[in-house]
Amino acid sequence: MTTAIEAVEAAESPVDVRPGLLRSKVLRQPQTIVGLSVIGLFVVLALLSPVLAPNPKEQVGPVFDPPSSAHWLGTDGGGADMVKLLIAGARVSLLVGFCAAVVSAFIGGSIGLASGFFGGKTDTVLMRFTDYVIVIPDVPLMIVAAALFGRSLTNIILIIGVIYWTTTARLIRAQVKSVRERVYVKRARALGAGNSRLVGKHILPQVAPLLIANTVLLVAYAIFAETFITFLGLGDPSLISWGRLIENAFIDDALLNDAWWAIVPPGVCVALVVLACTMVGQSMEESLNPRLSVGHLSPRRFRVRPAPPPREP
Amino acid sequence: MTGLDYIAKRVLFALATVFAAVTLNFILFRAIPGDAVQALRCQHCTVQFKNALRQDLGLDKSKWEQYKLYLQGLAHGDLGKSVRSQRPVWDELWPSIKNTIPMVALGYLFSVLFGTIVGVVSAWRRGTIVDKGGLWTGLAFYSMPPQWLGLMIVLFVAGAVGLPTSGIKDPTLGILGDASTWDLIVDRLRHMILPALTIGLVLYGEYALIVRSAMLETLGEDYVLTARAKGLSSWATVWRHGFRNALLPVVTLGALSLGYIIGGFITVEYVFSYPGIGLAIVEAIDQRDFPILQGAFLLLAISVIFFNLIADLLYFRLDPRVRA
Amino acid sequence: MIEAARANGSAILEVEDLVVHYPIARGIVGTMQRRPKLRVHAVEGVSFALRRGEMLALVGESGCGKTTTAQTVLRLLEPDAGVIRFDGEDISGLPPRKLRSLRRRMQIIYQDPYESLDPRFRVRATVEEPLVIHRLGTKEEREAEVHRALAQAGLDPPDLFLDRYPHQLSGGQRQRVAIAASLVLNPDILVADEPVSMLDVSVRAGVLAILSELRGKGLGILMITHDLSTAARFADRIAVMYLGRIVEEGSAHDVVNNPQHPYTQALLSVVPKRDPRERTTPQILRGETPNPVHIPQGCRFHPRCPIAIPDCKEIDPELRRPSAATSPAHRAACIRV
Amino acid sequence: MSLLAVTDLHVWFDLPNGRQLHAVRGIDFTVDESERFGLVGESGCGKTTAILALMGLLPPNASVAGEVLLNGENVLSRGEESAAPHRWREIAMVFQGAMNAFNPVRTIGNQIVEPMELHEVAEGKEAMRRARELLEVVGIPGDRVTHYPHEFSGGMRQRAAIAMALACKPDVLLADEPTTALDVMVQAQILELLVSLSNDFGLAVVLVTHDLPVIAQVCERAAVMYAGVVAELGTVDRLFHDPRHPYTRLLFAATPDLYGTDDVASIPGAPPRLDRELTGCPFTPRCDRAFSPCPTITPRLMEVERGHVAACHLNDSAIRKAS
Repeated sequence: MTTAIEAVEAAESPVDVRPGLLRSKVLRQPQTIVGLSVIGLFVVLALLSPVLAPNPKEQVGPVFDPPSSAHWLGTDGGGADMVKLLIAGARVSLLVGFCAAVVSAFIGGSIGLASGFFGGKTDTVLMRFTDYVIVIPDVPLMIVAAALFGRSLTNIILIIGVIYWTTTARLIRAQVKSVRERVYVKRARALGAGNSRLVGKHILPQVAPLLIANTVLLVAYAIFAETFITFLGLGDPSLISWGRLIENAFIDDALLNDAWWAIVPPGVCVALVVLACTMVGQSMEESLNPRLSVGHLSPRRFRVRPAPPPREP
Repeated sequence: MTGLDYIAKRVLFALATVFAAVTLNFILFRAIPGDAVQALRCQHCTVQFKNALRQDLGLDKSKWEQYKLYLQGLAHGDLGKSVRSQRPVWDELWPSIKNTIPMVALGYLFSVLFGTIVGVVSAWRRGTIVDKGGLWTGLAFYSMPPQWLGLMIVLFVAGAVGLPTSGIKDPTLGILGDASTWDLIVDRLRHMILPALTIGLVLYGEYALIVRSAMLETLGEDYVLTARAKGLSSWATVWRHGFRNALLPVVTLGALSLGYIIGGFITVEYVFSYPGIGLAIVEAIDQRDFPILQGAFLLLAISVIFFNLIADLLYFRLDPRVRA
Repeated sequence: MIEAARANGSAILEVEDLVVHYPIARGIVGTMQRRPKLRVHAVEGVSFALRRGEMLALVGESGCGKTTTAQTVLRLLEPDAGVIRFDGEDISGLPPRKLRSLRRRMQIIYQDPYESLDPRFRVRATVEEPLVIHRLGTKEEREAEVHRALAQAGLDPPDLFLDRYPHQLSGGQRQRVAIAASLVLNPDILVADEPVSMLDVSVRAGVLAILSELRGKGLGILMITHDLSTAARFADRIAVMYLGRIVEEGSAHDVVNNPQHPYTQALLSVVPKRDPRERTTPQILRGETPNPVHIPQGCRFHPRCPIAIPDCKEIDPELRRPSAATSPAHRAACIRV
Repeated sequence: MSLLAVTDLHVWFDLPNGRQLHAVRGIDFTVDESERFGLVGESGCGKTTAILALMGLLPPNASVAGEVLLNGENVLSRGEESAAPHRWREIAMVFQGAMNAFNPVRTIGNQIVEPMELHEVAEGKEAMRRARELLEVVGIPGDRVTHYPHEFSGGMRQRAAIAMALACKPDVLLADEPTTALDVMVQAQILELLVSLSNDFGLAVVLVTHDLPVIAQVCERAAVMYAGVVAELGTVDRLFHDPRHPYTRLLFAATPDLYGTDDVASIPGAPPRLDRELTGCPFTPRCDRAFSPCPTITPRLMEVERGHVAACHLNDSAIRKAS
């Protein structure tokens, strides 16, 4: 019997990951390249932030000063330079995004792998548990957890990471289950190969690209979740992130001051990174799971051309 | 297995999940350092008051006793008392819920309507300008933090269309003379539109993307080729053989994304000072009024579980294969 | 039959009264209503023997239990009852740890050549893997074994193929790589589960010829197939299965040219002949094979049998020598012959 | 005039890497009323592409050339636009893997009725009555129109697919590997059904398969395809007893027969890739009788006897003499 969730998963027909697949299919797509460049740009800015924006909160001008040649994006409600704040914010937002995504991918990947590989009772127990967690609303849970457990960066990373693993677990489980049924895995098992060999040599390499694609998508979710938590005043008060810049602008009444430059840029940064991660993650998933590539219905039609001249001997 | 089995299984699962949510709720709120009373922030919160409150809330009993008391209370519909106002949580939250439901419903309707239309058309006209437009607007709204989108709407849209950006009722209404019911309804609607639009746009992005990809997947199925071979026009193929099949994943994924939607409306209500359950949560966080937070979270969790059950049952209606 | 095989001491695999059932979930409602537990009777008392240097074909339609039988014989599935004797030793209850060394001697190749090789492994790694798992030989010795196995499987010269990935091979070549990977351990028996059904017609014969050659070198081959023509042409003996039982068994020649069981006769009559002039009227059985959950009482074939008599509903026939058989090794399970 | 006449049909596919795959490279054949015609070849020989082209059911990256005359009208003259009106009314199809030919969320009856209403053959109750009749014709109880596809077994689903194909009384039925995934007994039932349909209703059947014996038993005439071209075409009797193309002969020799005693031998090598231009006879590298002109000169289909053509230089005395 299939539940609704399983029926959605059943549509997945994973493809064999063969050498060169990522290079030949994923990296050729323009949307992957654009997405990776955007992510790369922000990562570089984040890494260089101690140099580019050593003291971002320093007051450098009047409060809500409009953009000028000295301060390209003006100043915020504390008179600090917006460009510097954004660069400093990139550091924390990306840190939260990547770390929480890695935590999620690790938890989800392990549960999915164990569940799919061992099957049977292990599978039933782990998936029952996963289903409970899936249905409990994730964002409110994060907000509640953040409200209860405090406002350090580590806590926020852990809270996001520990809550967002469910879809990963389901996805990886489905993939592992299908790879496990592959003939070459069955044969290696029949030969007496141990679990570590089966997982390490045959299953993980097949699953890893999908896990990476999923992690990239998780980065987007995690950055998003950070803005929620921070917006409700639950972030680390000593740190600057994009979510915090949006909160500050709201609290400091940037709206009443018509200071669009204090509100628009942090949201644009979040949207850009989330969009970039989504594009990269989706294009990777699609090339690993090319069920969208055959369409029997297309607005374009086949063409009719003149017959080629018969080739005379 | 029969169709009855499916229903029985889904209902049991929903009940079990409610129980899990209840337990999780209890554990979370007991796992914090100190207790619910210690963190309380209010003017009359003296030490004596707090101790009395502890006794009143049963916090001096063992954890197991507390759990049993908590379950007993819930069984009688008792969500506890607000530590700040001393009123029952349900009485505190009920007005907010009444405000939230129509607003979220309006936004949801907007997103489902436009998301579905754009998703279907986008998949049907795959690769054309129409598709690209649908895909990119969908992706764009999907990528924006809801609270930020709300601020953008306040900043750039509200003024232009002359709609209120805060609260739920015009404070001047009724001062100059009795307001008619009609005026009250219009005023309510005017306050609802912008937050609903914000939620609607964020969800629109999500649904347009889900519907589009579900449709594309369906259009790759063999029976779509059969439909074309039968001579169906491309629109008839989409409508008769694509849409209903694509609804299956949409129903499930739509229900699963509810957790995210709720996260969205908490921050959106905050931006628009819309006195719904989201704003109640924000205020409870601010005042460390944990019973309210606990009650609100439980209500949200139960509503999400409920809608997932609805989705499962809808699935049962839509897909004859689970009815077998 | 089994006694005969044991007497000349050459049977490498003997199976007696093998039974394999799968339970079916009843669901919540079913359990509450105390409906009886249902089971799929996949294999219901199958006995046969395979000698060294012999190819035995298990033939039947899908759902007849032939694949379950093969997998159980290799202990990839657990039998519910029966004896599996490999080289004289009963392995039906052997714990997994002890099976490991036996697995070297029993190999299997599967139907789908596109799923049978790890897409990330080069041919060398695939063929070498069994040796690595069993920690056999030095690197040089293993390399030599890989060469030998590839050559044996007809991939000659081996150097041409060693460094290729599966996606650079044709279907026939993949299946040969799979055969090489099972030969590298020098097994005593090889189970071939529909080894050519997914290959193009023009390359099938080549793969079958390899199997045929290996049999000549003393390997016992158990071939699972639905294709009677292939079985007739390449196997030494044929056992026809229906609903979890062997209903007829004998030399390939006897079974094909002198079929006794009405099911075998029907099955043979519907195999299309190559020659358009030999248009026979096929004796088509109506309906489809009943599902193996509710097996008919008496002879399991009687509801579809053209020559059934009332007794067939009562008597579950045993395999025995039919009166019209020309060889003592030809047996059928039918009370009418 | 033949019911269906295909002349110099070509199909190309644009590949993502910019190359073109010339899948069908100029084929000709005709099919008459109530005739059973076979199209046989190995995977990748273009047989499925060719019959999809007959209905104009090609993906957008395809282009076609040539003529497909159905009842005297060129189906492909204006692409999709000219092909669509003929679908299912004059030419219907049974697809490979009937598993997926039906929409899982609609009843079988609903899907049989659909083309009838679309092409205004019948409507409402009348259409449903006809759907019941059609199911009875293919050997399924009529009351099963209300069932869903997953409630049918593989064999029954294939029968239902045939019933669906008959909905608008077509002249030509295309059957693409209709029995490939089925057991021999069920295969025999389906083939028997196809034969009786062509005998009883005058339906022309084009049977596409890789299985030579099936063609030999079911069809009157057949074309053997190799690498996108017709290697040989004639009555099945002549193809088996007097093959005039080495590929036909070797393909028969590679097919085991129940009572055959001759050696079964595979054909060495593999078919050529079709994403580049081919010169000479495409079968040359695998042929056991190739000679000097084969690698360079493309053989044309030549009539070797009445109604029997083959594309092989061995039949051309002029070329044989010259080399």
